[in-house]
Amino acid sequence: MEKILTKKSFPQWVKKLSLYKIYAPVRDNDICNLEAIDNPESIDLDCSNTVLSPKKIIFPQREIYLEFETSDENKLQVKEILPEETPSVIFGVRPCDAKALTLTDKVFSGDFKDPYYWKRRNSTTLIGLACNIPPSPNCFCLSVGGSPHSKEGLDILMTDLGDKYFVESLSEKGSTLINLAKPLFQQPKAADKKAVEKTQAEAEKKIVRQIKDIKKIPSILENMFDSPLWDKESLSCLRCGICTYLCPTCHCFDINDEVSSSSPVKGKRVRTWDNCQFPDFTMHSSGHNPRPDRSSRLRQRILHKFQYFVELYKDYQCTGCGRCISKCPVGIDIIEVLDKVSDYGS
Amino acid sequence: MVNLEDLKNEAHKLLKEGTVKYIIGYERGTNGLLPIPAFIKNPEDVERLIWDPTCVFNLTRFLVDEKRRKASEKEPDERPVGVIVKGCDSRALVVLLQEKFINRDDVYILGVSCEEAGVLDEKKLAKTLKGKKAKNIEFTKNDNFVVMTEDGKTEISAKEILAERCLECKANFPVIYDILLGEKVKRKSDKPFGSLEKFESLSKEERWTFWKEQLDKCIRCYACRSVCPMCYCDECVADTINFAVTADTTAEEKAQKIKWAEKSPVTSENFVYHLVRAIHLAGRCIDCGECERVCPLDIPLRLLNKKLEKEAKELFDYEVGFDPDQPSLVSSFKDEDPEDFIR
Amino acid sequence: MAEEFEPKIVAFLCKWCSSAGSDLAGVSRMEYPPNVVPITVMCSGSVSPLYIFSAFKRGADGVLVSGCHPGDCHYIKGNFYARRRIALVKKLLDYIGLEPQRFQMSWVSAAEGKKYTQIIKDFVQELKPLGPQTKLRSNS
Amino acid sequence: MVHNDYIPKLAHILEIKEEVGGARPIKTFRTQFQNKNDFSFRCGQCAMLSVFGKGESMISISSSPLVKDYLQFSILKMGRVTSALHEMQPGDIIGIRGPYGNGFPIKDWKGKNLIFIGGGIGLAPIWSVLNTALGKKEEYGDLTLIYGARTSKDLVFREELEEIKKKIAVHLSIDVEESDWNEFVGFVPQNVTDKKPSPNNAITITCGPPIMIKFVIKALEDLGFKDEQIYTTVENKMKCGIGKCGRCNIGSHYVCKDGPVYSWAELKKLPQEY
Repeated sequence: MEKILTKKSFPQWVKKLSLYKIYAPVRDNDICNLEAIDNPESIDLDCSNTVLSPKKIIFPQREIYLEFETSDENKLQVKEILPEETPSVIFGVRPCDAKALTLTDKVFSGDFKDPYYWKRRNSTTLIGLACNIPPSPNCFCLSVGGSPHSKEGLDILMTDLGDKYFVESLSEKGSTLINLAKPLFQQPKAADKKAVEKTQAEAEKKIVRQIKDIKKIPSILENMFDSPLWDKESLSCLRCGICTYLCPTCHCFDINDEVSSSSPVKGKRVRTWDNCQFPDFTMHSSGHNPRPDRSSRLRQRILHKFQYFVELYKDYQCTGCGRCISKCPVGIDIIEVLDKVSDYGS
Repeated sequence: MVNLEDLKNEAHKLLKEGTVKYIIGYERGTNGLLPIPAFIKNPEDVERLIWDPTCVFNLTRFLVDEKRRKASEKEPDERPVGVIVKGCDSRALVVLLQEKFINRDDVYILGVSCEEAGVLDEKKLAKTLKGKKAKNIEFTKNDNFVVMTEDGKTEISAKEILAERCLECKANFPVIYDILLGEKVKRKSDKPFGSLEKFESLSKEERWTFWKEQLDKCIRCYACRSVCPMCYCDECVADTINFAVTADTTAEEKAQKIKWAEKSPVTSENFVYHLVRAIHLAGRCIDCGECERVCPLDIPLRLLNKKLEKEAKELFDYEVGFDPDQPSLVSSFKDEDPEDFIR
Repeated sequence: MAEEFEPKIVAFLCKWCSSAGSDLAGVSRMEYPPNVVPITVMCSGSVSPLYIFSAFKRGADGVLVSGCHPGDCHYIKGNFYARRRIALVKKLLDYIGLEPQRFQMSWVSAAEGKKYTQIIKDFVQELKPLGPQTKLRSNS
Repeated sequence: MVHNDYIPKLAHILEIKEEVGGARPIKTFRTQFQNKNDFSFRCGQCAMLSVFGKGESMISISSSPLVKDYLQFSILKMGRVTSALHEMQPGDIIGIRGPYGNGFPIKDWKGKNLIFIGGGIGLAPIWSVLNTALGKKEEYGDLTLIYGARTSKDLVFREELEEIKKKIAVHLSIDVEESDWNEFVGFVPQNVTDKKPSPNNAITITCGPPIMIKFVIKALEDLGFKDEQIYTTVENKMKCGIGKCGRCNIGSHYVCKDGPVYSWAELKKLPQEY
């Protein structure tokens, strides 16, 4: 289904979706965040990349697994806590972030389907916004199989055509949302479709950053485990968690018990994000650490994304959103690192 | 402004003569104007060095890494490491020396004076340029910056794009150095704690609302801690694991490690982390502003540290980062310290 | 009618003076509100700010740090260090918007059982109108 | 209802036996599920044990799948969770989820001579497969156990070992000389070299500290064992047990899912990240 929605009507559409919980980009001074909103007017679709991707909604930083408590008869009881299936809509999803969810989908599927992830995933509709202008100077989606108007993982793709949006439904979930406000939408004219094509072609040209020889990288990496490159590239790494926490594809987590009373015991078991750049991530309780230094941790990040994930799921675990580059406090640039990897291979 | 060629020459000489084992400086990176830390070993590589108002990092942070690396080496190179420091960075170094974390002999200080300028606030600059990209930035004598963009040169007043901390800087020149480049001139700052005024004038509930909103954003990436030269503890109370585990550490010792803050990024845990960090930096933070710069969620962390800097000054007449021989704020006292709050 | 709010106070008492002072209040059968969870520490100077934040996180409505009078510290200077540190913590908590009444410091000697009971009475009275401390309290 | 792998089943501790005392104590726990036991596992698999309020820890199952009355774990006191387990009493409740991991490919070992080589607590995963082989002795060739620890007091399953000695060849060792010790003195790899097990139609299963494994493999290679004949187990820090939390990987292998059992031929190809 292809439709036209004027920008003026956009807030009315959002209002029609009152049965859904709405998330959208919201401006907070100099940055943009993805937030739950009540007022459609607060949505800012001109935002650059939100600091955190929709990952934070589907795979929240903190998820309660279960609660445990000692009953009056001194009996320990464990209660499973599953998230409520709140029908939700996320507006302004960038194509790279939608693609990223198709990658985390793979991780949370398989022999063990993750009920927490899927409850949230299945109840969420993703409304994408094509990037006519790269939302970050470090965008490189074209290098990793994406594009500024990719439809992968989206339920609807909106393309900004000046005073209106070209709205394309890509799934049943998407069509449902359009049908809830049918009168607001018009049939597109041939000129609109032309305009979309033109915008898309121009958008691709505006993406300046790219990884050279991406196709060769997985096989080159196979022989680079002991390369001195990792030492060199990680010299300034601060061991913070920005690159991984902001990454829309990174999915590593920790499980801990949070106790409100230790005797009798009462508390919650929670999952929180964790990341491979923290030194305690792999440390055994004996103190032995298989990845003891910055260089082995940078190597893990690169190899996981461009070798291991490719081996396991036949795709790069990177969608080119550029967040890790833009926000790295010391300017570690994954494109640069990968370019040096290709040089290494030649 | 300090002449870059002079800096390169000094660096070249130090490396050539083998006075230092390497030099920590700034070089151009690939993410816009943000430089990257440069670790220069070969004299010819000094050509990579840059010096301009984009050089925001506090490079003394890397002396902490150096110390750890050296401790793990069997036959370490005993020569000092050269490090380029601005005024604020030099005060960080003073604190590290004061706390005897770094030995004076282990570091060769190449001081560069910001003179009347300082470093840029990337976000302020982006706002002023409205989407245009800066290619080059220079400071001119009349308190302006000349910014080159694709549209040519624009002159912008320093106040508009200087980092907030530079506008409140106490000494724009290094207070400790082996070589000093540039002149010891000070930028006029009439209000050293100006940025606090707005928040101090809020009511208690407004302050709470403000801080709750800010700290609730925290995702505990610990970039603030990681970038801070003063956050050199082997184990941080925010971590729930023992890092100082050896073969002799008993299971009990490991099991009894207290979880002061959970990993969950919720109000109570985020506050424990940030309050502890603030108080641990009281009398130690020299306001290099790095924690605030690196915060991906734009939490104004500087306002926490600046507040305690102000209280240290007002309550105890304590100023941080000028004298490596002065006892630290919380390991000293005066008989006349205020006690009107005590019952 | 709703029951009156009874604040919970965590009191860090130094072993040599304040804790002895509270014992004196106890053995002398002086009456004072039962709202205190006393924690004896070796010295007021050994009270880490972390303990204070942690007490608030664990649900304290008020926190008291009490040590020997200046000059009487068993370790000579511990309470002077405490005085500085607590002053900073007090300023910080006030700055982030916690009610300043919730965090107090006192000097109580081993002989001042009476003073101790008065401090607790006053503290409880000041905390009651504020209601439960929820700002820094953990929800889990 | 959705199946939720993260929710442990509750189990009672039936019996606790102190195997080793001192600074590195080991206890053996026999547990039984509160509800119906539909927990079926293979030798060499692990389970995630919960002490509620402390957390979870991945522990190898030391009883044989042939035993249906209880699940057994032998646990070295090491960190937060294992210390809590050591404080527990019979009747206390823990959580168990799993089983996790690949287990030993014992089906492929039928008719072969099995040589078990263990060090310290490393006997725990071996115990499961050793007892399974003992239970179906007719299906395998000769069984041999080479086992050692720092001192005679650090040997686990001492009483059971005496029983087993009556059925198969058992070669014990301790690191340093002790009075009234009649068996081998020296490290486990030295004992292997000393006993010269034959590689003919044999499979070896080695578990123990990483340094021991390294030298045992070297000793076996010297004796003519091929990489495919040598099996061992690997451990890494684990949280989820199902290959999602991302920390136990060695290359693209998740030890919790694809391990912990590897033949030396397989392990050799993986990076040294354990």
